[in-house]
Amino acid sequence: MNALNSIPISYYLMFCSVLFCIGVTGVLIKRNALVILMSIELMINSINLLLAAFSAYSNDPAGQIFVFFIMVVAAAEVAIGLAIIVLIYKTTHSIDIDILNKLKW
Amino acid sequence: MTILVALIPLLPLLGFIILGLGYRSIPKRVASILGPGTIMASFILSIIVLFNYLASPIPHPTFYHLAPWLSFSGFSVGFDFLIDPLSILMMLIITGVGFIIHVYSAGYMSHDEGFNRFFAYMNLFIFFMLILVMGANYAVMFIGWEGVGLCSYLLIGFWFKNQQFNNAAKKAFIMNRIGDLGFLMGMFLIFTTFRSFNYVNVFDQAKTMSPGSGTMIAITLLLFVGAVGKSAQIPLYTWLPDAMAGPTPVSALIHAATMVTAGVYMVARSSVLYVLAPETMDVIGVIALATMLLAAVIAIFQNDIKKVLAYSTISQLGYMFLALSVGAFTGAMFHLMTHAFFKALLFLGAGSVIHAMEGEQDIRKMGGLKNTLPRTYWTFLVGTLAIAGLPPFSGFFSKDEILAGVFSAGQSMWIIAVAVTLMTAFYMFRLLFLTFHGSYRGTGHPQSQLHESPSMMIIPLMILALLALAGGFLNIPELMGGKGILKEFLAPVFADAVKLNQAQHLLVPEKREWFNIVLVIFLVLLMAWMAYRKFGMQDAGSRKRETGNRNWDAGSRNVFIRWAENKFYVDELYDAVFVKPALKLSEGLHRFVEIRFIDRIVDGTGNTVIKFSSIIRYLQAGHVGVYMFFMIIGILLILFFNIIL
Amino acid sequence: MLTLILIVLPLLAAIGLFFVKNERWARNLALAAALTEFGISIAALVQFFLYCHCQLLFRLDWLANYGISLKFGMDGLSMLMTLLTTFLVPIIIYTSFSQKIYRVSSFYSLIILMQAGLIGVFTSFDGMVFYIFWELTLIPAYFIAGYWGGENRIRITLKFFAYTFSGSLLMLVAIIFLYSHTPLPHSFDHIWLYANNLNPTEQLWVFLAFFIAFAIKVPIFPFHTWQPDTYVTAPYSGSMLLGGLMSKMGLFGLIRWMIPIVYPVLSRTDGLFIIIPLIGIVYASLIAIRQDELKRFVAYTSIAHLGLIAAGALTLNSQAMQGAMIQMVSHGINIVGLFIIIQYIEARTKTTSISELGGIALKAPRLAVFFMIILLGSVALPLTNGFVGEFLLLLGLFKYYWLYAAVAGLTIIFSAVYMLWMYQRVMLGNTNLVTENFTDLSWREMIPLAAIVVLVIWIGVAPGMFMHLAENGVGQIIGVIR
Amino acid sequence: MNSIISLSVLGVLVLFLGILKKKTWLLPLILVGLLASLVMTVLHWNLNRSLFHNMLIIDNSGVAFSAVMIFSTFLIFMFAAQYYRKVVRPLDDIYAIMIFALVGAVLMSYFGNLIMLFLGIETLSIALYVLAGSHKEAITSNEATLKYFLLGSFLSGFLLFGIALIYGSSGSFDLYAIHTYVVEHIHPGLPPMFKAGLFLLIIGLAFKIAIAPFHFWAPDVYEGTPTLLTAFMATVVKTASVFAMYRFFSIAFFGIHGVWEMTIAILAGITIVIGNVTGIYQPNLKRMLAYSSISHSGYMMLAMVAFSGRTANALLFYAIAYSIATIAAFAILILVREARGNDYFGSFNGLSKNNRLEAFTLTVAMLSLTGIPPLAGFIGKYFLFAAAIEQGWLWLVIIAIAGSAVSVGYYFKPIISMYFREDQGILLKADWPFKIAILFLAILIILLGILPFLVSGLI
Repeated sequence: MNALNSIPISYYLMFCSVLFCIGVTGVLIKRNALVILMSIELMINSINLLLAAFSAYSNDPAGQIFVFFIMVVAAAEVAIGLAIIVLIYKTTHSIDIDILNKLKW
Repeated sequence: MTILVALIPLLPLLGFIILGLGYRSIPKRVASILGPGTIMASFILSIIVLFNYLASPIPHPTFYHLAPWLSFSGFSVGFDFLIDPLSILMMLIITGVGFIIHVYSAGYMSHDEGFNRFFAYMNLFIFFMLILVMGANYAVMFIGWEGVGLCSYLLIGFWFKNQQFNNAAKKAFIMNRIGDLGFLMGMFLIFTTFRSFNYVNVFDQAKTMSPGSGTMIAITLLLFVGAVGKSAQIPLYTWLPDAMAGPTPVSALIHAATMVTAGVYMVARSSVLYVLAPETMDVIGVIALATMLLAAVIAIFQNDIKKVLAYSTISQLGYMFLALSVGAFTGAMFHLMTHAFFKALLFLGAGSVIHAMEGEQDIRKMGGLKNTLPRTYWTFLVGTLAIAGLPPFSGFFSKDEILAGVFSAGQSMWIIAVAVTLMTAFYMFRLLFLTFHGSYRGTGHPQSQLHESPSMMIIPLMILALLALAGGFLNIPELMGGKGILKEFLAPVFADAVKLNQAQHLLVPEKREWFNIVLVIFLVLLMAWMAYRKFGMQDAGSRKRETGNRNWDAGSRNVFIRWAENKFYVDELYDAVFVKPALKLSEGLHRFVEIRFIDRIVDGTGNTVIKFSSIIRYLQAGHVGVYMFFMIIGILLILFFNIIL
Repeated sequence: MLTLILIVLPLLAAIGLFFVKNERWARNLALAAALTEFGISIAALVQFFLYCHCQLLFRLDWLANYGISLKFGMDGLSMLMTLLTTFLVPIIIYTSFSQKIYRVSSFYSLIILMQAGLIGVFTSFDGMVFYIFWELTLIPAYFIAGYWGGENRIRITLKFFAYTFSGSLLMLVAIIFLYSHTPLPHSFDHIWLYANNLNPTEQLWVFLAFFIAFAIKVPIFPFHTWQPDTYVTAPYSGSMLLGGLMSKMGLFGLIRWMIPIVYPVLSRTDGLFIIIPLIGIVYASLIAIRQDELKRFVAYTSIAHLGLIAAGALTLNSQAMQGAMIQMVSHGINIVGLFIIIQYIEARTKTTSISELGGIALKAPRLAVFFMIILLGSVALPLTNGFVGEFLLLLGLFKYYWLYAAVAGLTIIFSAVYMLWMYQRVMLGNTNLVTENFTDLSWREMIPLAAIVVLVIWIGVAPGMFMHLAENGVGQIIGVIR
Repeated sequence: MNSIISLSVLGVLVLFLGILKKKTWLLPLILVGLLASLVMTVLHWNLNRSLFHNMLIIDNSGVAFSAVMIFSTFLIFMFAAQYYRKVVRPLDDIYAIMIFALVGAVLMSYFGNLIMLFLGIETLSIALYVLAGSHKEAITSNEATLKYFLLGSFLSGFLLFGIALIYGSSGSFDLYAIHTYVVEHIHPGLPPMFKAGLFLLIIGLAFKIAIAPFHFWAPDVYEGTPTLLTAFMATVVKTASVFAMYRFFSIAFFGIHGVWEMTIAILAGITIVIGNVTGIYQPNLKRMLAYSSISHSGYMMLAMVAFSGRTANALLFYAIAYSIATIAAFAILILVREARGNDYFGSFNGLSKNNRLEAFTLTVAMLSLTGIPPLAGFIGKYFLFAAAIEQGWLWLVIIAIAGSAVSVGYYFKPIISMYFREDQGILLKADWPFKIAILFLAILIILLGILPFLVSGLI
């Protein structure tokens, strides 16, 4: 606990924000659906960490409980996501997101 | 009495309604009774009204309120009639002459299939004309004012198969409308100044106003614009000659005897206002002189029998306005009356000639008709002498009175007036001689086949001839030991005007007056003689050498004459200055302003949106990456503006 | 109560008609409904005169917490307009019988629906309810013009709808804005709206919003370009509804809703806004001269006439307003008459191009007479309905500023020019191939024209009753302004 | 609360029926179940209480909105039979997932705690990802689901980040707790971290509501998704998210309009412009409806911007008016697609000849969406405009009416095709419950326009 407290909260904030931004950048620059999925996971995990930190600092369990919720939901989301990607691969034999632009304008 | 007075205009209206509704079913015989009958009836009624007026111990104008018309709080105009000497005189002229002409028409139009329609229109015209003169306020006068315009339109275009006639009719109506706008504005100004349209109220208040005030001048000028349109003065006179397209009785009734004199009546009616605006009087004088001169000149060079009479009408109307401008209101009315007689007579005579010649109107193709149409000839001669102003015919007295008035007002005007008198004499005698003297130059039928018109037409001629002969005695000037019955009769109407009249008139010694009279008579006779020398003995052979008079043919060497024959190209001028530009403008506005500008702006807005849409939709590129990119930009912007700033 | 019946009856009739399958039934029912409506409006008129001109008021809360209430009533103006509507609609329906129409039931149910909307507009005394009915009339008009219309109707009617709808939206904003500036508790009741507390700039904006909305509807130059095309493409009944009644909605709004609310703008701008319709008068008259398509011709003439009415109303001068109200009635009657005649001509000659016609008067004297009388009405000859209104309008304008009257007075000359020339080319002259076997009017055809002509002359000769109604209407408005 | 339970149970039941291969019982059961839970929801009226330490707050606005959503779902299910006529396999999975999505939506309308909000949103979204792709063999469907999934999870990341930041600064997920924090810190001013959280939260919801510039998914996904489910997306999802946002502004962020109103206003303006202007160019009705729904979310933001006691009412009415009109439009769309294979405006030509009822319904729906009185859509718009003008957002209202004027350009396309263009002579075949449903919708639209006080006075 003390070890945790010895690091100021702002560090956590910085760190998580950086992680989050890395995730966002990954989503933006990658064209591969799987990689994008992973980047999104990265974003979510940075948030988890942030929440955990906050709850630790404010001695309030709610944050950490919320983290569990997020994990569950994220898992579900990933499951769906992978299913979708498989589906796409079946039809297009590729998981490049730019192939799919029938729907536009 | 009210009923009687109301009946005077209503009877002709009734006639119109009956003839109009049954214009197919009613047989001609009935129509030829009904048409003139109603007029006769209202003529008799008018006479009763006259005696009723004279009979009353102290003759006074009477005011009849028949029905409300436009009336609400603070504003009331009713169908009101005013019976005073002026309106009585006009009523008598209208119904009297009208009746005679109706009778004549019954003969003249007998072969026309539009017989009933014709009488319906004629009755309607009489109705409106009576409304015009009987009305007790300007609004009611305006009803008649526009109504007679309508009837003249209908009757000029009576033979509507012919588009030329229709054009003439349209021209007449539109030119009248131009005048009417002026009249309307005048009315509005009267209302805004005096808060009433009633003659009595208006004049009573006007009397208190100082002469020459701006409003007064404006009012009188605006009203006069109306008169100019209606009485065919410069610049709105060109419709009258074209109006001859109508049947000849129409020309006689509307375009000679009654309607065209409405302007004169209106000015005389508003004499109080006019004497309070000397400037306007001068304007009227100038226009009158110019008109009578121009018309007379043109008349000399016309070869259409009706056109000559038309221009002479214009110049005679000029006479009347001249009289008004010098304040000789009685003289104007007097001349109006006598002119009604002899001009109607002349037109009907011309009609009889045309009737005999089966529609031929070119006097160069006539001649020597006095043997074939003797009665027509004699009556026509009376008319000519009357208009030429030779004693003892009516024209002499009326013209003399006007000339006397003009002389006392100013020598220069007098000289022009006399000049016009002489021209009048000249072209009238030219007309007479070319038509009736010399030898027959007709192309259509040999002279032997020509026949005198039926008595149905001749009797009216004779009655009118009688009037033209005797009409003058109604108002023999004191100079000749007369009492001036008409003057006394009309005196109460013009009393105020005479009292208020500023223009100082120099006293003219009797000797001088006599001299003038004799001089004029002598010169007129001279003119007659000249005309006889020139046109009196044209024989058939001379048609080749000089059809009528060669040097007066179009394309002759003398520019002035060519211009005169072409009426100085005024019609062409108007056409070029007003008609054509208006049409061009209409085209241009529609094609360029309407379609290419206003509508294009409207459609443009719509098209711009669609264009914008066709561009903006490319934002929806279809690539997830792009969407994410835009969203991130959005997020960053929002955070930037809200957190950093 | 009668007022409510006047609105509800046609609504029900319209719904009922929609389901009538049999064509003949649909026709007769529609006519019957319209005539009943006319009868009721006469009853309303009687009641109006009997009971001290009380506004036959009906009031019912609708959205109480938003200050909207169904408030209907009749003052002189509403009465005049209602009578005009209930008089014209039967005529329009009757004349449409001779037309070839498919989907009869929908056609007539739309016409009756439109009537309901019109009466709602003319009798509502609540700003929002007024707006609702205002829009309600637009839908039937759009469908009538679009579904039964002529060539490239789709583009034209969509333009018509979008244009007028945009104008109305402006008005909507203006009304709501007014509402938020009414004394507490806010309300759309006309008295509240009259008693608004806008500052001068807000007044100007509200004025502009209203003015544009109404100017588009009337239409007033330069917002008129939708109108000629629409008149041409719409079926005759549609053109009659548009020209005879819908245009009056705009003027009505001008008089009932715009002037009493934002009249200070008019006095402040010192007649600036009167110039716009004045330009319109001259402009439209000039254009009308050279139009060859009869409906288009009528469209332009009506722009000119309506411009005069608008100009007169904007002078805030009692005579002019009185004239405006009378002239609204007269114009409605005359333009419908003209459209009926054009319809008859087209039915016989299959053309509405002036240059192809001629000499009809020879073949059809009856038609010629009716045409001439209605024509005289619209050139404002004394003793016809046109004159009464135009006279008062010009007088009012003259009082306001003589030059305006002079310019507006040009219509007296112009109307003579274009009307007579048109008449000459259509009716007079000799017949040609198109018109040589032109049959005269049958009695059935004469009935509506006769009704119209009777009114033309009645209003012209004895306008007493109409004057009285208009006076009452003017009283309401002037009362507010003073 | 009951409704949440009952709906969940219903979903499970549906799945069981699927296992038992009782295809024919499916829809009746669902409709009855939905009605039942609708009743249960309504029974919560005026019972204002919060459950599980403010995890769920049951108040009238929540009840009303969840009722609206359940009702919309009910209507959509009315058309399910017609839509899936040709499909032989039991559709229990799809129906069940729809119901679960509805549970998520209801959860969103009751949440009193950010955790509940998150759960609601995710339940809804994940279900929708599946539904969007439920047309497995159609590539457009695949594309739709992929786009929706990627963008959705991406944006929910931001939402979460926002939640985290708010939690970090306020130290709680509870709306009221956050409100107390806000009230304390309103002076001297909220810390940037909190503000950032607030806006990220708003953005997360804005994505679900499809507010520009977070609207890009809507047109593509709508077009690709099976029509029946598009209707669900366009109505239930939007309603739920809008209400969630409202709940934030009315409880957690109450009293700090100054912070967010201008942002929302600008977003609303952009949304209205983009939605309406782009809508004009669309060749087919489905995509056009997508843009229409975008523009309408813009209009709803008007009510947010002009936040007042009446906002909930205005939003509720607008949501209802919009939902029923949109559902009606989609219903006709289903028919036309079935009969003519596509939904380009051309395939509506002459519809009014043989299918008067269908044509009439679609016309009413379109007019209502345009905002023509006396239809529900107009009243809804009026409430929004009135609120906005009273709060002095004149420029925004001007943009809004300009948008409405433009919207005539596309809402009238189907009307013109159905009435003014010549017939193609194809007859639409609809079974009687379908006909009754659309007639009911048309009448409802008109009725709400004439008697708006039925709804407008509720909350």
